[in-house]
Amino acid sequence: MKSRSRITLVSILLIVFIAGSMAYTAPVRKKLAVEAGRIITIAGKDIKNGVILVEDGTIKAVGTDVEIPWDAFVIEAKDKVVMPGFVMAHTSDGLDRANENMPEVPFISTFDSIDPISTFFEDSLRDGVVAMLVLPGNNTLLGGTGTIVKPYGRTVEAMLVKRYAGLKISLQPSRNTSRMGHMQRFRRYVSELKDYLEEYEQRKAEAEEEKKPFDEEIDVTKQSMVDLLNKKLTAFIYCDRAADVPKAIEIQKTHELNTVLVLGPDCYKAAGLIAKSELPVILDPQLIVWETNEQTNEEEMKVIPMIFHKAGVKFAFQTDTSQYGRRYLWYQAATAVKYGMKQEEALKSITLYPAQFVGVDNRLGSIETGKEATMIFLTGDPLDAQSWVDQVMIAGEIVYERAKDERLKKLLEPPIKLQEPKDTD
Amino acid sequence: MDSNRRVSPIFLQVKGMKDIKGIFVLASLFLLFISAGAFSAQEIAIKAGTILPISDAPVENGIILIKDGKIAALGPNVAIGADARVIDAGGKFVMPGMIDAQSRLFVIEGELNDSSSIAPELNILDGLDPFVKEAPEVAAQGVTAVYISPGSHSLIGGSSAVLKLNGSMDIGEMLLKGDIAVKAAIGVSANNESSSLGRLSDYSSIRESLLETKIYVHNREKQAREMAEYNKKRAEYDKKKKANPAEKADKPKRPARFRPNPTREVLAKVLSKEIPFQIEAHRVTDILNALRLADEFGFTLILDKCTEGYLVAGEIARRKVTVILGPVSTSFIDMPSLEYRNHDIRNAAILSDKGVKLALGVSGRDGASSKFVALAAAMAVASGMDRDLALRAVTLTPAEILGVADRIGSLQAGKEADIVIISGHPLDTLSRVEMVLIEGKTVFERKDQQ
Amino acid sequence: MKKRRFLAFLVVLSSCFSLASSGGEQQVLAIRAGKIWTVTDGVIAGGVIVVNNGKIQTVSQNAEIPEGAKILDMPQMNVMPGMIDAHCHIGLSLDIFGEMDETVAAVAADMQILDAFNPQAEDVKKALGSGVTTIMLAPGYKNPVGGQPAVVKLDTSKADEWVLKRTAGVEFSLMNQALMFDREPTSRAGLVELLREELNQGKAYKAEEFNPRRELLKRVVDANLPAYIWAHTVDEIASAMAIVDEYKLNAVLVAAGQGDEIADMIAKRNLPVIYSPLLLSSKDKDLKRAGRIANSGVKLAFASLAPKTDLCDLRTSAILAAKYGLDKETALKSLTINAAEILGVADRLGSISEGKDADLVILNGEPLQLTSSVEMVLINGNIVYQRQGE
Amino acid sequence: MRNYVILLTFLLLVSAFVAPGRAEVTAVKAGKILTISGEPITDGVILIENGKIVEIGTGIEIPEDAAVIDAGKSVVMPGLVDASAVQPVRGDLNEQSSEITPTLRISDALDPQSKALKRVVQTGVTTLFVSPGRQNVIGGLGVVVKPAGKIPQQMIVKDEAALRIVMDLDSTEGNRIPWREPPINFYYRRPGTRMAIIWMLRKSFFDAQQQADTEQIKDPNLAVLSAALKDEIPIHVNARRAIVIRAALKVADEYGLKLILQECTEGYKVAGQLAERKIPVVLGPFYYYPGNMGQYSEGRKVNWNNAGILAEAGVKVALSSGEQLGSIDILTAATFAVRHGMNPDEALKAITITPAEILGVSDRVGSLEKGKDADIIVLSGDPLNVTTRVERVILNGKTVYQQASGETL
Repeated sequence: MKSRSRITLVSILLIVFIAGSMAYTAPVRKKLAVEAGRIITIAGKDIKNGVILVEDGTIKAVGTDVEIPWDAFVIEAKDKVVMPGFVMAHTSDGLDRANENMPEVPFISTFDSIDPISTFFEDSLRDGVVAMLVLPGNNTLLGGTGTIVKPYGRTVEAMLVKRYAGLKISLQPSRNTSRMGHMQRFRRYVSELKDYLEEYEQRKAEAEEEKKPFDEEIDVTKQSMVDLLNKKLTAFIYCDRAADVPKAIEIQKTHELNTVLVLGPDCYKAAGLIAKSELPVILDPQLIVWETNEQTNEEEMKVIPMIFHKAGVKFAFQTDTSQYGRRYLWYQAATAVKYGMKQEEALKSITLYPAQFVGVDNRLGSIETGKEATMIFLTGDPLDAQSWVDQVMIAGEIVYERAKDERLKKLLEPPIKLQEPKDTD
Repeated sequence: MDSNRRVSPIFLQVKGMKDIKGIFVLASLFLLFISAGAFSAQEIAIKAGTILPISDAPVENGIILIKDGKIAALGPNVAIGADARVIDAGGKFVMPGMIDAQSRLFVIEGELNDSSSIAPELNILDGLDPFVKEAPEVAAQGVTAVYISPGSHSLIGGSSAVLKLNGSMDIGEMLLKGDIAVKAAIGVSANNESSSLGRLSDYSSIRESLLETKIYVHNREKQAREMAEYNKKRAEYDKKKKANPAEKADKPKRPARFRPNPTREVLAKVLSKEIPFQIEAHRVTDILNALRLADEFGFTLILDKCTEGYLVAGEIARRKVTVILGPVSTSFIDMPSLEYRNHDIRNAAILSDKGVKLALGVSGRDGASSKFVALAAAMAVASGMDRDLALRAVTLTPAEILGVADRIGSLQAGKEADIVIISGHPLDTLSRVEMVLIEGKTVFERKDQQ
Repeated sequence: MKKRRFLAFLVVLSSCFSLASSGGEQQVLAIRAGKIWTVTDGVIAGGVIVVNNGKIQTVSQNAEIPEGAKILDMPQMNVMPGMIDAHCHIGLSLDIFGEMDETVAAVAADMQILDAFNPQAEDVKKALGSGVTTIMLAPGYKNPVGGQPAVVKLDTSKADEWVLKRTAGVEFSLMNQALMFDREPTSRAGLVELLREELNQGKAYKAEEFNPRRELLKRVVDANLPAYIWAHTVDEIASAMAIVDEYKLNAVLVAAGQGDEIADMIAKRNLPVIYSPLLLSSKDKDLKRAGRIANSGVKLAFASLAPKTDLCDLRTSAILAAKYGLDKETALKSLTINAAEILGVADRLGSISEGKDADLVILNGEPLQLTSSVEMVLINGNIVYQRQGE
Repeated sequence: MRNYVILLTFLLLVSAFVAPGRAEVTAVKAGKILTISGEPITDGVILIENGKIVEIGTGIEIPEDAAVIDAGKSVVMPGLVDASAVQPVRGDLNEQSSEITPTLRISDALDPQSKALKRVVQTGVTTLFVSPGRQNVIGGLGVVVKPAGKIPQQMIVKDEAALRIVMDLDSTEGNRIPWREPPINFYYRRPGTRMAIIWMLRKSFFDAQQQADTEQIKDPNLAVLSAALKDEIPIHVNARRAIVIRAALKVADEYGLKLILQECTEGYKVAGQLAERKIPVVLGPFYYYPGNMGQYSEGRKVNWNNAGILAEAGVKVALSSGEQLGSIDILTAATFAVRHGMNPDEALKAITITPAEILGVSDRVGSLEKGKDADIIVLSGDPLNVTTRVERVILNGKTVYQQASGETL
């Protein structure tokens, strides 16, 4: 407890400090020109010694032969690698609690629970993440709706990218229930919802018939599920184990939902089914699972991203804080590359693909003319453990500078040399 | 055989795939190809030393002809097409694939029941994991179909299903028939403690829910009548209106909408004999209670487990109630357990002698133990059951009890070609399964390790 | 087939009457059977066994039948030696949650299982019907040092002579089940440490200091009393072997489920194995293990661990093992002579040969046919079980 | 394909076990050999005989009967040494019946079939230090093992390699103070505070000292302790927070013990002292905010560069997996240590030779030198790159793991 409050205090100060410093170092300029040593556009080929022209926070031009207007403010990054910021397509961090106790609460929203000063956002910014979809956790059948935020801003409103994005469905049965009951619960909810809509339409029809004014609104507790059924929302369906995947696909088919599958580590067994269904996928943070070979009794390493890659499935990575590598999106991508995935593809699944899955690819996910000027400046190759995020630009505004990152200094430099107490006895 | 196991799932995945990496297709097709006879299109002829059709008398040196997954002809002299693939099982036995009527295969540990005690609307298919590894081992012992029903920790656990072990990893592909029966359990205690009061409450709460269902059905019909009434009136009203809008006519009132209740709907099917009611009962009292319920509500009763059945064999026989009996030996379950206190290995023998129609199940500790079906039958024989009946009790009888006898359970023209080729008589435990076909596809072929 | 059984039944019936009339004692009995499975020297087709005063006098193709001998004539039947269950817990009248271990103290060396045995118990009578004539009555595996198993014959009618060995050895357990969260030991390392301590004490025991427990352990350390060591998985067996090497014990492995992984080492130390019931496992991999162990030269016997599995399934274990790679002869031996040798009663039991006890099982089919059922059981030449015809 | 691969690996493993006696020569050719002890060798060859390295360097002629493993352009380095590895043990890691169990040998409980071993070897670890769990003040004797062998006796490199002492609060876990109830089981008589932990430590060493002064020792526990007093058995002390580390140093001074510190989350605060006293440290797993990390919540004041700072100050630093089996292997741990400021060479030493020295087995493992065990790993590239993978693991001259193409599917 004590420590957390201390951390939060520090981070408040820090954010205030950063924000303050921003205020005069890098005011939002109309015209910007980034001179980068290497630009990883994701959209197309990498560009050596290119220029990115930014106007009012959107990219006007990218290339080597872009001539810089006289009035543009030039950002020197000749020794840097510039690429679009990372996007988290699914996370439940940054909330006080991820799950509600009730099994069916589609009406709640993470928007009301996101904690702007949670260190998670600060860390994410430091690690080059520029947008994340915060969804409820995996323990609730109908968990609620999500919120897309950027990890920068003092209030949720300031952080907001999209308020009403995605609805979380979890097929993992909650304690002392079974998968049978869980599925039945879901079916019953939907059938009751459809009954409700039918009656609603009926009442509406009657009202029209009798030329009465009809002002009845749809029940707020059902609204989000209704939106899900008419494709206004995307369903993020969590599959705990491979056995849940067929059911998720069945749900998607029967109700024709926009669906993204959020997979547990066991789901690689169903890679074929998923490929057939052509649904987008968010992999579990654990990318390597071990399986005992029945014949030889040996342990075999299963590299999940490779299995899906070979099956032709389009996926995005996610992170968790349980292990220090895993909490970096770039590390997840690097792991995939380690076992034979192409670097371009790996990078796509931490930038463009997640942006597509959460529906912000019109703004984020790549460096293209017309997209938002949101990019990160790296000291080296993105998948090299030795390279750091040096600067982060969100919509043409530099919101993070490593040189001014007090926390990072604290975490890396030795404590101020004070006289170590000598034992006196 | 390995390739065989792996192939079929890949194949199933490939089938529907639109944009697929060419290599992937080729590779899997190639694998498919080497797993010979996987094409059901081709005509297959099995020359057998002894055919045990189960439905009829054994045929010596007979031939079974298979066309697109079904048995086309069977007998001592059947004409074999020129292009037919001939499997020579000379000197070997050929029999229909066996059925484990009390299987736990594909079941996810601890998920045979939900928390609620009366839950007939649940479906076992939602609780299965098709990705388990045991299935091929079981198929390799000549078991081609398993019957899986919910557990005994709920009074009414949900509906059951019969799956085929055709090596698929898609429940849909494996499913032979769903909603076979609604599973209930009387006097089975989760934690080995049992009281006569507990039994009473079990019995009465099942009875109560059946009674409520009767009421529910009554209301549903009443409402349906009202609705029809309303529609008629409404039609007239509309006609009038159309005729002359000016005329004053009072608009009929729409009756309250009827909310169908899934729980009751299922039990209604049971009462109308659409679905049999499978009641697990061990002790005499429980068995008698089950019979009493059947007498009162007239549903089709299947007695499950029926451990002390031999003590009331007459009662069971008199009512022509079918029985899925198991385990034959207490070695299959964890002893000492209260329900099995008076277990007697002669149970099957006595019941069948009394003329009860019974199927033998393994009801083992785990999924893989479904492979012991033939073993269970042999045990029953050792304790006095008739050989033919015992063999029938793991093939045709279960198929009949579960209502899938039109498709599996015996070797007859028109039935699905789920066929097992064995080196010796199936009841001789030491004889080895040589080959297993399901709907004409080879799912197992023995490669000699020695 | 029914007819055959009925016939046999008649024969049996008649003969019993005659036996009964003359009390069965001091009585010469001749059994003429279709097949005699002597185990030690092959199968005799259509042979005769002459039993005199409870012992087998002669067994051969054409032994002449002495005057006044009662004759059991059953040409359809197979005769085999009474089966020996090398480890079971029957007759202890366990209730539902019954325990066969005194788990209060980790070391219960001086407890004799026979004191808890009820010769009149229901399951003892049942056991006879399964063709088992001799059992090793053993405590369970929940104590590091479990107590003293006994070898008894199941013909408990006569008060004397059915107990072959009151103290057949000492039971040790290196299984994880011997660990308890609130009793020493709680860890595998602690378990091994504890056994060392006990054995060291045994070693150090001097005759003048009177201490039955340590005296017993001394006998174990001096290897004149066998140690029956429960060990299932590889690490358990490994620690067992370590202990055996350290103290030069005369040991027998009980359970030894995964023994096949290191079968060669077990064979090298020629440790016999009392294998747990095959029906407890259902994976092909596990079912093959028993065969692998025996085929690498380890002496194998089977246990039913009844009531954990039905005593009838002692034979099932052997048959399953044979199905999964054990050769038939060894399978049959493991039910009879091997078990007798492991339990140290081979001089009296385990085969049909001159001079041995007339403990015979008569089946209506071959012993390794699961479908063949036990028609009659004799112990010391007395019929103690016969199957009712219907 | 996969079956084939399985078969292959299986055969390799079999070959790893059969007939270690015969003297067949194996030669490993590699583009780059990191010997750790000396300079890197480019295009070098390693000759292996009877599981030992007999030749290493450039321009060595390979006997024609030798089996040649051509690693091509790959990088070859000594097998990694994990000085605080996951325990391949089933069940409880501590004997809970007492909090002082010096005689407990974890080697008695090793499980050769353990999945953990089979996995860890695939991450390039060829030598592990396995010690009793964290829940006793004096837990018992640890053992150095190699992850190959069918029974423990075949795995052990050095038994009784160190005595485990835990001064962190873990050793109070699960303990209850009897309160308004009779103390029915032994969880009631174990320490509940750090005061008690340290007191028990003092007491047991005091007793040992007393005994040692008198005649030969009866109590086997005290025998072990006095052996430790005489520096015959090294002592591993778990201490995360600076205050605990200082306490450990105090006790060490009182009894003249030579310590090896484990975890040392706040070691950077006392780097000077540790360097001064030449106390080596085995750093545990690295966390961002141990505050959220359950049992690691001690030592919240992390410094990501803990390893770097300690090494800078001249402390002998080993990086370990902290008795955990995660997807993060110690090679990656070293990589991240470098990211946070450790010197690359130091980092590589910290997972090879340094732990070997700390465990006292540097005569056999930890570097590629003539006469040492042929524990070699072949890497696809620079060891300190996260996209580098372990291609092959050679243990005692036998390939025990090979990363075949397409294995990942």
